[in-house]
Amino acid sequence: AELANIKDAGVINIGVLIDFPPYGIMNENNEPDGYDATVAKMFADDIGVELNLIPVTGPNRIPYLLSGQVDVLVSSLAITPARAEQVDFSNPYAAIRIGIMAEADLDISSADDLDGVSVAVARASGQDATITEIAPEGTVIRRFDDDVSAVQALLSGQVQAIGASNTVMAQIRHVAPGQFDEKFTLNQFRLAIAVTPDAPELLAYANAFLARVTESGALNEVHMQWLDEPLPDFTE
Amino acid sequence: MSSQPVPTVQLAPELAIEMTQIEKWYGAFQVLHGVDLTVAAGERIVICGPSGSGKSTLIRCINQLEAIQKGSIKVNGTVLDKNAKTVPLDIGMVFQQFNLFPHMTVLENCVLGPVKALKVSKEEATQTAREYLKRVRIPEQADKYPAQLSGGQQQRVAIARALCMRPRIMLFDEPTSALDPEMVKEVLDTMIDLAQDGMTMICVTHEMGFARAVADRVIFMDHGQIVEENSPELFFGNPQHERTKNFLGQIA
Amino acid sequence: MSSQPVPTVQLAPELAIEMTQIEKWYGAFQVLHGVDLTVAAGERIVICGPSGSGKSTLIRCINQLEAIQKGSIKVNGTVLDKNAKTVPLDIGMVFQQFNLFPHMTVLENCVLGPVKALKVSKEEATQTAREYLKRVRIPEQADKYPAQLSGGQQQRVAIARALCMRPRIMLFDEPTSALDPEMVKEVLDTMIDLAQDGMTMICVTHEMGFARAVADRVIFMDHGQIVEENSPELFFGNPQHERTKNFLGQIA
Amino acid sequence: MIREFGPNEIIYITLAIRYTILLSLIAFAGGAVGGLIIALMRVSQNKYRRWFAVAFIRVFQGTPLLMQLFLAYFGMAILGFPIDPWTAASFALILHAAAFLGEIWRGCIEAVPSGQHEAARVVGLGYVNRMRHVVLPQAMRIALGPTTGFLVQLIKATSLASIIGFTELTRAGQIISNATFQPFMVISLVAALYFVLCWPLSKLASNMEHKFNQATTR
Amino acid sequence: MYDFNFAPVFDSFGSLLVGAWLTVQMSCIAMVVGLILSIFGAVGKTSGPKPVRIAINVYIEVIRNTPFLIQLYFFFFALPALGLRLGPNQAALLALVVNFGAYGTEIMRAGVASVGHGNIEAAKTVGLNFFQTLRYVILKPAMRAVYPALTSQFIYLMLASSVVSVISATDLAAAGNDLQSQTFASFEVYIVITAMYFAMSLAFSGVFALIGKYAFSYPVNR
Ligand SMILES: Nc1ncnc2c1ncn2[C@@H]1O[C@H](COP(=O)(O)OP(=O)(O)OP(=O)(O)O)[C@@H](O)[C@H]1O
Ligand SMILES: Nc1ncnc2c1ncn2[C@@H]1O[C@H](COP(=O)(O)OP(=O)(O)OP(=O)(O)O)[C@@H](O)[C@H]1O
Ligand SMILES: [Mg+2]
Ligand SMILES: [Mg+2]
Repeated sequence: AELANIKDAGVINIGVLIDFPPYGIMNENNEPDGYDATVAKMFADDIGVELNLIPVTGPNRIPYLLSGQVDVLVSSLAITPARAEQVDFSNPYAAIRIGIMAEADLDISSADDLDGVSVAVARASGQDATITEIAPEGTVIRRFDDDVSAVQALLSGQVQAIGASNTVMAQIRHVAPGQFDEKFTLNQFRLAIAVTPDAPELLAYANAFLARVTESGALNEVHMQWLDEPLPDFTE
Repeated sequence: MSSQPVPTVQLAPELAIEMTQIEKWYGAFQVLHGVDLTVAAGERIVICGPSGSGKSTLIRCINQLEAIQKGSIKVNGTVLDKNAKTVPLDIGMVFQQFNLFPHMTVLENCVLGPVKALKVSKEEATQTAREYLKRVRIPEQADKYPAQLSGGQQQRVAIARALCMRPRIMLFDEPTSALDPEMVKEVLDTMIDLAQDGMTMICVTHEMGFARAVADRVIFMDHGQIVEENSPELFFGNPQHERTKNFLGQIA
Repeated sequence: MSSQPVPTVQLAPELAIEMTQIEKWYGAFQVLHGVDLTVAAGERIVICGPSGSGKSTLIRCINQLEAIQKGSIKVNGTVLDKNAKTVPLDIGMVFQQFNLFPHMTVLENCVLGPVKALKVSKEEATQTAREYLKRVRIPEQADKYPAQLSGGQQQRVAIARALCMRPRIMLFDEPTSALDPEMVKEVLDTMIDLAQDGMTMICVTHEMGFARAVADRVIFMDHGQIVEENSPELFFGNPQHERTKNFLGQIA
Repeated sequence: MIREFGPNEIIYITLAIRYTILLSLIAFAGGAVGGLIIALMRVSQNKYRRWFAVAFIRVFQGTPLLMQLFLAYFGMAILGFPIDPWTAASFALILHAAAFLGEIWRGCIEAVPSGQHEAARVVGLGYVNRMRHVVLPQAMRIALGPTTGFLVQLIKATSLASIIGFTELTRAGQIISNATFQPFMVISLVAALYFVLCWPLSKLASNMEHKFNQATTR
Repeated sequence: MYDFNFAPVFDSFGSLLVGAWLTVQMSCIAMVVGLILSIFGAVGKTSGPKPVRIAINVYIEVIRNTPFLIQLYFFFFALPALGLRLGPNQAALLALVVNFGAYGTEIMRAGVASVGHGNIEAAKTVGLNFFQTLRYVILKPAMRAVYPALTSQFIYLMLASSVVSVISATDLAAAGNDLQSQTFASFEVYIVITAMYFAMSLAFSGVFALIGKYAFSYPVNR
């Protein structure tokens, strides 16, 4: 919906993930929370409307946006050219690094080494897109509905490797210390707010909002709170 | 009321059923070939004949359970509408397989028609039902379910249920052939009893004892036609047609 | 071969069936109360009696369809094992409801037992089956399915199927009571025909004509006991027991 | 950031059962009404009604419920009729249930012997009275078993509503397993909860079928 | 209003066909194997010794009262811990077999029960043993009696198999999901695969009607 409609309605529907810690989680009160939700909150306050957080999943978040069930996605959506044909991206508000993690004794160091290796990814994620693009013909890509299933496939030995974000890789190290290590970095993704293509004013507003909170340091503070590190520099 | 004409005394016996040139097909198969049958009020008719000869079909046509393709049927002077969806209410019917409603008690079976179709009050219908159950000699079974009764008792409930509609004509389709030998007698006794009341009765049966005892006329059907028609004495004593002789020879 | 003893000529008539003090319960309900019955080879017995008196149960015990709790049964001189899971192969049985296999043609029905149980070759079994079908006068129905036959024809197939096993004893449980009057005759004729062959036959039936024509002995059962036992002439002409008289009065 | 799998998580998953139950109830209540209509149309004398019923049953039995849910929610919205998830889920589940129940009940209505219809006509009952007093009560007895059996399938099928954002039992399990990385604990709990919900119904269904069989085989 | 654009879907239609073919294969194998399982299950449950009956009952109750999705997770993620590692398609197939077996057992049991006791007694009187009776006398009429129930359970199974993509099996729904994540043309993809499922269930209904007509076409009374 366009900015004016949102202001008229007095409420904004924002889609967030709840199964992608720490960007999107379900908190102790069983409400959506995390870095994305906090940014969404700031955004709604900035417009001056009430916030309605709607949990979405990786595979269904774009249908949610395109069908108008949410006005905006702040759901760790990575900017990719294919997606940019469907939705409009704002300037980035976070960045994520995705890499390949595999059994410690597996000898791989680049995409070419993935030949003959089975790799789990979360379907419709940035790592899915990247691996599909760069992995050699012989790579067996196993797509699961979410990160936890992909991780489970790795832990249970159903796959040899996983394509995942740095935060997910941290969790793997936590549950299975020493068993797996990160082999190489696949890609850097910049995460952005997404709106439908027919809402240029909303998009412009989102960019202005991000500029403001970056300038004031508020966004950095939130990033520190959830990720324990400062907001990366997106200009590079 | 007084303006209505006083009914004239009828000279000829009133006709209960008049069937003229009935033809009936199941798809391409013709079951009835131009059957004519006239039944006077109060007359008692037995129909017999080999299996598949069209006996059931004939009596099912009388109460509109089957549509006919040609000919006409008059019941108590009124021509039946070929497209009618309901059956004539003054005809009662008793089936070979009883067809009692298994989810209702005997009394409920008897009361359903009068209350829903004749709009009789529940009390009145119940009272009538109890009378007829007494009549068929099972008043004490009123609150049982059909499955709790013997075959003979079930068939007597079916008769009572039909009577509760106070029909002027009763049709019976082999009412005893689904029964054990011992129970046949119970049901036949009930029917003979009814016959004494002067009710119009058409009965498909092979029970010669019954035919001899109550029938005014016996009709023999074969291949969808009435082949022979006579008083019971002459019919059994001196059958005319070869086919009838054969048939009687076999069921004896 | 020559070392085996030469079979001795039997002086007393060979016994086909010897039942001694049979007792049978269904749960707590006793159906048979110490029944004794001896049938000579070639003898033809008719069993009658009211519904529920245990007629079916008695003959089902003979071919092990029901287990007995007390007493013993000898068939052709061999004592039946109470725990056997299979039925004795030299006893054929014809049921009231025919029980033909609906998914097989008439011929397949007849051939199944001989081929699978007796290990006869398919050709031989087929030939035998065709002979018996001729015998029961329906050779032309061999390739039809049971549902395409009349009741009388179905029952004759059932008889042929039993005969194909070449049994020495045939049991019939009310083989005609599920039939239309006309078809009863067909089946009875077939059975009378078989009786002329000298096959041992035990038949539960209420067909007096049949009993008169072929039975060597008529047995009347009531409440799980054999009440009366006599030649057909004496049984029908001069019944001894009150219960028998009553019963005959009602089925007549 | 990893949550422990503790009492809070167990409560969260267990409470999600209310959506499963609510969705099942909606589907069943709506499906019962729709199914009765479809069943009656399916046995109707009027051939257009029969055709409609057949087409309806074919379509909704012939496509996955998952796709029906997706198209009802997102599809309606992109066609310009945005609807909330409750409406969409109710729509899809009710149509799904109506198709299945319609087909089950048609069989039960047809299982009532034609002699019953005839006897009812002979005592003068019209269509409505015949259905209401004679046919449907008997069909209902036959239907109880298979209907309860279908209800069990329906309860499990409501898990597909998570695709349009319902945090019912299955989805709650996924969320917690994502947060705790303890999928086995979560799956066992979810399976146990479904079992607790469904098993009594299955038992009921088989008991009733058993009873009915005994009643009909004398 | 949304602009429908089916071009990317039809460009990759081949991948959907590959997925559909796998769905057909898995469903058919699951049906055949599951049916054999059902027949033995039904016989075991009707006339097996008590421990067998109890085991079959537990199997049926557990499978029928838990979601298929959870059964899938179990076969894919938990079986490796027990030493059996199956690929995603194999695990999906096994789950389908086990699932169909449970429903099929109950259906076949009704079929076996519908074969008149008289027929079984008649089989005894012509000397057939237990297995011969089962094979020659019971099986065909039993299958005929429950054929509609079996075929609709099969269609239900085929449609339910659309969730096997959660364990990365590569069926039609998975092919659709992958295509969707590449093109983001979600609605177009969903519409097309829904139509494909519909076509498959119609085709199967047709095939079953044909099989029924030839395999179970003997005439019956009434
Ligand atoms: N619904 C039907 N469709 C086609 N043919 C039928 C139908 N009902 C009866 N018939 C045929 O019509 C003929 C007459 O049937 P009907 O039931 O009237 O015979 P019936 O004289 O009553 O025989 P029975 O003594 O066996 O009851 C039979 O050949 C039968 O096969
Ligand atoms: N499986 C069973 N369980 C309990 N009681 C049974 C069973 N089978 C038969 N009975 C009872 O055993 C008694 C004898 O039955 P049986 O069938 O032998 O009688 P019958 O003389 O053949 O009667 P009919 O002429 O009706 O065939 C009956 O009272 C019947 O109710
Ligand atoms: Mg008739
Ligand atoms: Mg008997």
